[in-house]
Amino acid sequence: MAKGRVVIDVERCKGCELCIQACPQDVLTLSDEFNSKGYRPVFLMEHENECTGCALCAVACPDACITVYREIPQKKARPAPSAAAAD
Amino acid sequence: MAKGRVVIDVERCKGCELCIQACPQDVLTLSDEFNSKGYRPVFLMEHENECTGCALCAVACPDACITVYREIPQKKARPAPSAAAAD
Amino acid sequence: METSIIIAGFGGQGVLFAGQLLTYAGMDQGRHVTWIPSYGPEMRGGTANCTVIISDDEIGAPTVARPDVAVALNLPSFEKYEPLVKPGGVLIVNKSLISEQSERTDIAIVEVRANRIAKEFGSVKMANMAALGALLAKRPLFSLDDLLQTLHDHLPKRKHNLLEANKLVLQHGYEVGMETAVPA
Amino acid sequence: METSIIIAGFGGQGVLFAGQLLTYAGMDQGRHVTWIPSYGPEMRGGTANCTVIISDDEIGAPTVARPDVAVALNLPSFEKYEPLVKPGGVLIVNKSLISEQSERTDIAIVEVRANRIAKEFGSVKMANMAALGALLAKRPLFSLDDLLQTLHDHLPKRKHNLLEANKLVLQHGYEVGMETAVPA
Amino acid sequence: MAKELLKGNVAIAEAAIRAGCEAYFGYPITPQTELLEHMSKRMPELGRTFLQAESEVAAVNMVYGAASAGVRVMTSSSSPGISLMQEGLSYIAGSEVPAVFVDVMRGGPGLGNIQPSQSDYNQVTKTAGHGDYHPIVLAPSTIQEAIDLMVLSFDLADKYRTIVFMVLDGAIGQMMEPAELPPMRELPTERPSWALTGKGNRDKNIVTSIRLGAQPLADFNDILQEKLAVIEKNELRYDELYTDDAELVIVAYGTAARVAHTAVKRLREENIPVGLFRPISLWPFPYQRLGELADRVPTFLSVEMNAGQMIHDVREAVGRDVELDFFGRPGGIIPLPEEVEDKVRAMWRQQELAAQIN
Amino acid sequence: MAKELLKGNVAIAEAAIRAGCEAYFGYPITPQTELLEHMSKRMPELGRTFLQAESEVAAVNMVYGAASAGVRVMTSSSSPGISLMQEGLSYIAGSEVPAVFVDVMRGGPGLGNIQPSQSDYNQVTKTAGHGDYHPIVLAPSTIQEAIDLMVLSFDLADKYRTIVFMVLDGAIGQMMEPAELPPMRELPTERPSWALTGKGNRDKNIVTSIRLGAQPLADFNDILQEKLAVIEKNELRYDELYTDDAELVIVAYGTAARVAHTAVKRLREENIPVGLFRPISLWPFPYQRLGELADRVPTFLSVEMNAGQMIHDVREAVGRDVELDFFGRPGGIIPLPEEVEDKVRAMWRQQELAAQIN
Amino acid sequence: MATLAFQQSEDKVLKPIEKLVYERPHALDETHTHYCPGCTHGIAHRLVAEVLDELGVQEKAILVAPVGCSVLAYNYFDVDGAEAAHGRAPAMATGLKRVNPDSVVFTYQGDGDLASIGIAEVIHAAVRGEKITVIFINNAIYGMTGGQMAPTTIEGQVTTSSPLGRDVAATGFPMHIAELLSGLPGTVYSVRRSLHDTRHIIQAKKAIKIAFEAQLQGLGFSIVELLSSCPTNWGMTPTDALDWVRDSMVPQYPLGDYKVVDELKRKRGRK
Amino acid sequence: MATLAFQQSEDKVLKPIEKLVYERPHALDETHTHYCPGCTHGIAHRLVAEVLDELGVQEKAILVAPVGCSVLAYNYFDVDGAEAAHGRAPAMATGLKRVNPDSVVFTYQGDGDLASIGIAEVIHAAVRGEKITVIFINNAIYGMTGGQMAPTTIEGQVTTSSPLGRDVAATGFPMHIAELLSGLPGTVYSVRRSLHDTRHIIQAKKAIKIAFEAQLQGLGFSIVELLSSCPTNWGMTPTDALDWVRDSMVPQYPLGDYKVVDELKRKRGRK
Ligand SMILES: Cc1ncc(C[n+]2csc(CCOP(=O)(O)OP(=O)(O)O)c2C)c(N)n1
Ligand SMILES: Cc1ncc(C[n+]2csc(CCOP(=O)(O)OP(=O)(O)O)c2C)c(N)n1
Ligand code: SF4
Ligand code: SF4
Ligand code: SF4
Ligand code: SF4
Ligand code: SF4
Ligand code: SF4
Ligand SMILES: [Mg+2]
Ligand SMILES: [Mg+2]
Repeated sequence: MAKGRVVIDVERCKGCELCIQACPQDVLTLSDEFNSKGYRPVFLMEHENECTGCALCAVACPDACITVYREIPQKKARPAPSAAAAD
Repeated sequence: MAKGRVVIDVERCKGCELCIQACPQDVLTLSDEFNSKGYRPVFLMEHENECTGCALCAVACPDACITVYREIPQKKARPAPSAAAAD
Repeated sequence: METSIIIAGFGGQGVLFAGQLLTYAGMDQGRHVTWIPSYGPEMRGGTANCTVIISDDEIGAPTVARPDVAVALNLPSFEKYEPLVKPGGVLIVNKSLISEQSERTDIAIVEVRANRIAKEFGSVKMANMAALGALLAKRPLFSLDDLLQTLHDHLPKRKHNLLEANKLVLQHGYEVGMETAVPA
Repeated sequence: METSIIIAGFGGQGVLFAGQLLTYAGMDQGRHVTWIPSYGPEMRGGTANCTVIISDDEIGAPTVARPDVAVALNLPSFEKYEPLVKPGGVLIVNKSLISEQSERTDIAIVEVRANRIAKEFGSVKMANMAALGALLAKRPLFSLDDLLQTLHDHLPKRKHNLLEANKLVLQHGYEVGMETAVPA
Repeated sequence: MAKELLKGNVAIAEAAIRAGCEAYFGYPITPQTELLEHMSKRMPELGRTFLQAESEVAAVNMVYGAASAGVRVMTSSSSPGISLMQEGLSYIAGSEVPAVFVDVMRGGPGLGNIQPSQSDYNQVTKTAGHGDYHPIVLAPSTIQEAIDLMVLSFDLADKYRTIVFMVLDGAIGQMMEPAELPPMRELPTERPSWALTGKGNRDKNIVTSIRLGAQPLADFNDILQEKLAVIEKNELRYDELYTDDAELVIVAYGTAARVAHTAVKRLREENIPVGLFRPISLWPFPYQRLGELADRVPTFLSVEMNAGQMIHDVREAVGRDVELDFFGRPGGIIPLPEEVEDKVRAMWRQQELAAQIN
Repeated sequence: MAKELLKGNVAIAEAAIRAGCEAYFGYPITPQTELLEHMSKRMPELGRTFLQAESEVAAVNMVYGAASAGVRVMTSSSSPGISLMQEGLSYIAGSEVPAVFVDVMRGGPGLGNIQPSQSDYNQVTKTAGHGDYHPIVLAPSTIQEAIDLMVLSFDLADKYRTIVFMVLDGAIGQMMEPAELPPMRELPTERPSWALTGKGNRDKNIVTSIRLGAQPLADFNDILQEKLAVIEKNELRYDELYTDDAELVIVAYGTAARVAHTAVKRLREENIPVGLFRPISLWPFPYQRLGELADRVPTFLSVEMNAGQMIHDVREAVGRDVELDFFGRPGGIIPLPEEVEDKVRAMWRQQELAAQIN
Repeated sequence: MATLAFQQSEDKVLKPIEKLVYERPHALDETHTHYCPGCTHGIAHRLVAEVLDELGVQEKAILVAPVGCSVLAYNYFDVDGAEAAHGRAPAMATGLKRVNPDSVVFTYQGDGDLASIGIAEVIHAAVRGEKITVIFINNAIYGMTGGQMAPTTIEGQVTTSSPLGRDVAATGFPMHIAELLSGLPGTVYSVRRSLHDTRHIIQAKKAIKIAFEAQLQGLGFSIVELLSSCPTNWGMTPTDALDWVRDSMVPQYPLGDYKVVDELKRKRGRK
Repeated sequence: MATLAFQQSEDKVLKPIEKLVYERPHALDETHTHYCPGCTHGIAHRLVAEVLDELGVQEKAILVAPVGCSVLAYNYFDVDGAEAAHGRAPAMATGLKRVNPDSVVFTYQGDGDLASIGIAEVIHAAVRGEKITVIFINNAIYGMTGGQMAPTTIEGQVTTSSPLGRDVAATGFPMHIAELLSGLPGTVYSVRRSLHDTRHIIQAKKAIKIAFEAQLQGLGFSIVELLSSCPTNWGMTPTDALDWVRDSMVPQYPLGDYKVVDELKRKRGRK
């Protein structure tokens, strides 16, 4: 399985859950907190780490707040310096 | 052939000739005179006397100015007192 | 000086063109002119008329209640305009279609067999020209030659073959007009 | 005597109903009343508010620039109306959603944890009632009992199972209001 | 019946029903949609006609149809929708069938917004559509008055075979006030003699606005103008407050009049001799009464929720020699009493100053 | 160029083309159809846009579209068609794109007839559609003036980004007079900066009439009103005849003014001191100049081809203290000079009588 | 103008052994029409009147006339009549029918009126299955205003607003109304007929009758499109104009039944 | 209201071995939309923007927005934009396109806007084969005015103006716009798609692309009808609303290609 990652524009997100519904990996969930518009935005449960970068969440999102990345499968893969890990 | 007769409302007639065109017996023609509206109305050339009362002229007339009669074929036909003849 | 002319008849009698011809002639002579038609659904098979004004001054109202000159090419027009012509005015009557006679004595009346004259020279469609000729005879707004020139200038090119015939009809009408005696 | 009240919050916080309840209560007490909502597309997910006027006389303008009483159920409402309350007026602040504090000393301010109180008695949807209770404590337009009666009379029948809970929330809000000291 | 707390739009709809409205055709538009929605619920219940039209153009022509059948019929809309009805209105006027329109005005021009406004004053009073006529235009300023005028609208429409408009702004449509609804009227069992119902045994009836000849149309217009003159005489309605001793009179209608009312009461407390003149019928406009006031009052102020439309009628009424000023908020803003007060105070100071100088 | 004998409708169409009209959208209606027909022939010849719209509603919105693209665009219609354009007009006004309209008015209300009339005075001058604005309204009374004002219409529309209406009655549309057409203008090679053409490398442009908030719409209206005030100052147009010493002034425009002109000339021959005031811009209306006249002239007469519409503006201008009477023929009748003369004579006798008594 | 010498008066000719084969329908008024000579508007009027007579519904019929040459149609029928705004007849008819459910309401509309400015109203009347009957006169032109292009003007046809002939690329394609409306579920009967000769006229009448029957049975919206002539604006004699209908219009506008709901088919079958 | 603690900022995460799989299309503006949470108007916007990006026509695109919830659509696209009167977008687009023949003009319209008040304008744009593209949002309701019945409201559906559920006998039958417009010769592409799940969203985008290609090739009028949701006025959660689209709307409004002219089929084939 490819490994992917999504970035949510949380201020734009309205917490409609359509991406959650669309995600085949079930790795998206609503935040408990509100954004400044009063919505609870979605976030990627990074600890699950099973996002495939399939972008179906982005396809479903009415507010175009999801950017999707996918790791490039490399012959000689060296472990990527993960930004999340550096966090 | 049945024998028929048509009566034209000459004041209503606009001389469009559609009845003339429609008549299979060719017994209608335009008058040389004008009616009060300035039209030359149609009349039945009675001397031809070949009207069958088929009413196609009436079917074609845009101004509903034609009344059509047909003689009733009678077993014991006695010669009808023709109005035209009486004229 | 301002002259108002109403020309009236059935649609198809060339009423509007006759009016335009007068208007062009007036314009070509440097006068102020207006031409205005009646318009409307009643044109459909009904009567048509137009009002022409030829004036030395700027023209105000383009319509008139009582014309100086009326040209009646058919009976309804005669009935309508005969009583309206201003005293001292001119009424041209198309005798070919109008058997009634005016009893007015305060206007100049010219009866002209316009249809017949026109037919003589080729086509009944030129009846309007016969009437115009008669008009000019009684109200010389401009010379017959001027009108002929205008006809030449404004008749569509494709109709120039008819010029000569029109000219003759005009002239004939003019003569009828000249010959008609006018009541005091 | 005329009292103007603005109740404001998110759509869904029961702002309009809270206003209507006050209006009904005023009417039931024989006073003149008006209720007017803000309306428009900005309602969609945005804020809602309504203005209630309760008066002994005929009421002219149904909207006010500066209310006698404001109830702010969320932060944007607080920010908008806190500065506008008339000196000597009352501001009810839903402390559950508004952490900011007013620095005004010329009005009575009641901070009430409306969401929490409402939740305690069953549903956060009754936060509006907690705020109304606090309002009545500081501006006794009518007695709490009168308001309860009005609630009983105007709450749709199918919601009467919620009457008791609403009553408790109102009372609780009222107590918070009574306990809040008012600056001179 | 006792007073109930009623929302303007709903109260109007229910009042129309009780006044005997048998058919409603309309198209949704804020801020009058609750009126249509109330009709959609109530009319079928009562076995009457409710139909959501495909557009305001269709709605006005459906109204025209039902009106031609001699039933009490109405529609409601808001400014852009009323613009779309102009042709149909003119046809209805030209055929003299009775019909009732409610216009809950909003901010313009164009799509503008849906906030309360008085932007249609000209469009409804000056001649709705082409040709020479005026609908009767009534402008309530409370919900009770809206109810009462709604009933009156149907009666006047029938009486004069004319269009009656009730115009209000979004504020009156949206607000709630205690008011009393009229009792439910019985529906008439017969249609008027001119109504289209199928000719049966009588001669055929025709409803049309065509008069192809100039003279027939002129004659019709003369008759129409005579009727309008009668209406102008009989159907003037207005209200006055403190005008007896006022030296400055505010002219305002609808919500603007309510705002002015508050301002006037407060200004009187300051001893500023201000009064309020409130036209209730915008057409016919009370020119004469305002003229009488102008004989005595030196200063007028037109307060409107627009950029100044009625002010032209006020000017026509009061003449050139009195002071006439304007205070208005176009674009969907309800003016505040304080703003009106400030304006009046400034005018009053000016006037006192002028008085001192003279 | 030399004078030609031109029919009003055709002259106007050709003048528009020469003024740089790049697009025409319209729907046939008597008595302006020759205008559309001329466009249908000429515009494609010139590689410009002609489209017969499916209705006047579509036509005005096509105009709105082409105007948004920054080209010179026009439509033409007659009274019922103009009624159907009211919503679109209001949108165009609300988005401040320039557009030109020709209204060849006919008799109303309703279908009425197709005879010459001035039945749309209110509908075009008072605010075309809902909201607070006025199009510039120009009223020619000769064909030459129609040509000149047609060219001016496009220039004013562009200059102020506004709607310009040229209104005439069927008589001017149908009549022929000698007149001179202007030379053919070059079309501009660039579109205005605000025009919708595809954003290319610039920031996007938006053409809209929405301002959802009350304050933004109020602000827009304030800007609009300021613009209208500038137009009121700059674009007043009128004509006077014998007004210097007149003691009775006729106010009339269009064909009515021509009729009045004839009447005035004849009445002067009778030594009746009558003058003619002819507004050319109906909006802005020359209130002030008429007011100045009213300072001196005791009696006015409004002559219109309707039942009395402009007379309200005249009254507003001249005040309550002068005599103001009306002579009009609604329904498609062109009044006769004789009728106007009779009216004036009667008024004059009255006035002389009054002078004797006082 | 001389009046006629050979006036044939009824009284002279009534003979007991003759039967009346055709007479002017009762549902027509006595008023003379203003139509041009040979204009098929007159034929369409007559057919409708004959059908009203045959169905015995003259007394409950209400006509809604359009704006177009038939603007005065209410003068020519002896039934209650209204005059709608241009294109809005179906909306007006809706208002009339909704409050007069027992009446027989029909509109009579030209192609400019129905297909151009009034397409919205007729479509929505059909969408609603409004129980009205529409008689639609397709003469490929705006007759009344003097011969401008209509939505039904055929490709290449010269009109006063398509002086070089209709260019479909710029001005659009001829509209097929009977087909278009047949696609709407509220439509129960939508057919096209022609008036270009007696055979077709007789067929047209049959269709008109079914269309009214559909209304009488409360089934829904019915429309009969009639290919018609406008000799005046086409610049033809009446007879040439009918030939043009046959030769140029019929190929463009195929005659036929585009929708006949089963209930109507069954009824027809039983007869 | 607390702001978020877990803001994921771009800079922290850009890694060379990752590729960008999906990003917000350039043809969308940065402005946040005012649409309700989960409203599919947003999805439709995004798809159109993606297509404009892919075709490289953002710079020559002109949007004509409707009156309806998407009234402010011009704020959300980064293209030239106009706001039409209710229902008149196709007429306005016609005006724009005729004088800007090289631009890409599209309308975006709701079902109240297009199918109800604006049916005449869209039909005539199609009749003329106007070279514009129409994106038609069918959400079976009037969203903006608070949930009244639309021409596309399905039988029995409760709305604020059909409180007992739509009674088709009284109020008419649901309108099938893609089918209706496919019958007009000027239409070169007319299809219906749905936005109720990702598979259908992807199909919808393909259709939108073809519709724009039809315009770019100058073929004629193209329209894509999109079955959409209005969670707010339907009183459902966004996800339930999509289920309702699938379960109640799709059966009423069959998805499919109602018209694809050969030129477009060939083009598609070659790709
Ligand atoms: C709103 C409006 N627009 C335009 C007209 C002008 N007009 C009158 S009839 C007509 C067209 C008539 O054509 P059609 O419907 O085909 O009927 P026909 O005369 O051919 O029978 C037009 C455009 C009008 N009266 N009203
Ligand atoms: C002439 C006119 N009539 C009515 C309205 C009110 N109105 C605004 S949006 C709308 C309907 C919108 O519904 P739809 O087109 O389905 O769009 P949605 O909101 O569902 O996306 C209506 C009736 C208006 N603005 N203008
Ligand atoms: S990219 Fe695919 S797997 Fe990752 S969150 Fe989105 S839908 Fe889920
Ligand atoms: S689909 Fe978009 S708006 Fe909805 S919850 Fe997911 S990220 Fe947020
Ligand atoms: S009835 Fe038949 S035969 Fe007789 S005139 Fe008429 S068409 Fe000819
Ligand atoms: S068809 Fe009728 S109108 Fe025409 S010529 Fe024959 S009788 Fe006369
Ligand atoms: S103009 Fe044409 S459609 Fe009209 S009456 Fe004459 S022939 Fe018939
Ligand atoms: S009301 Fe409906 S259509 Fe409008 S934004 Fe909200 S969910 Fe979308
Ligand atoms: Mg036609
Ligand atoms: Mg919708």
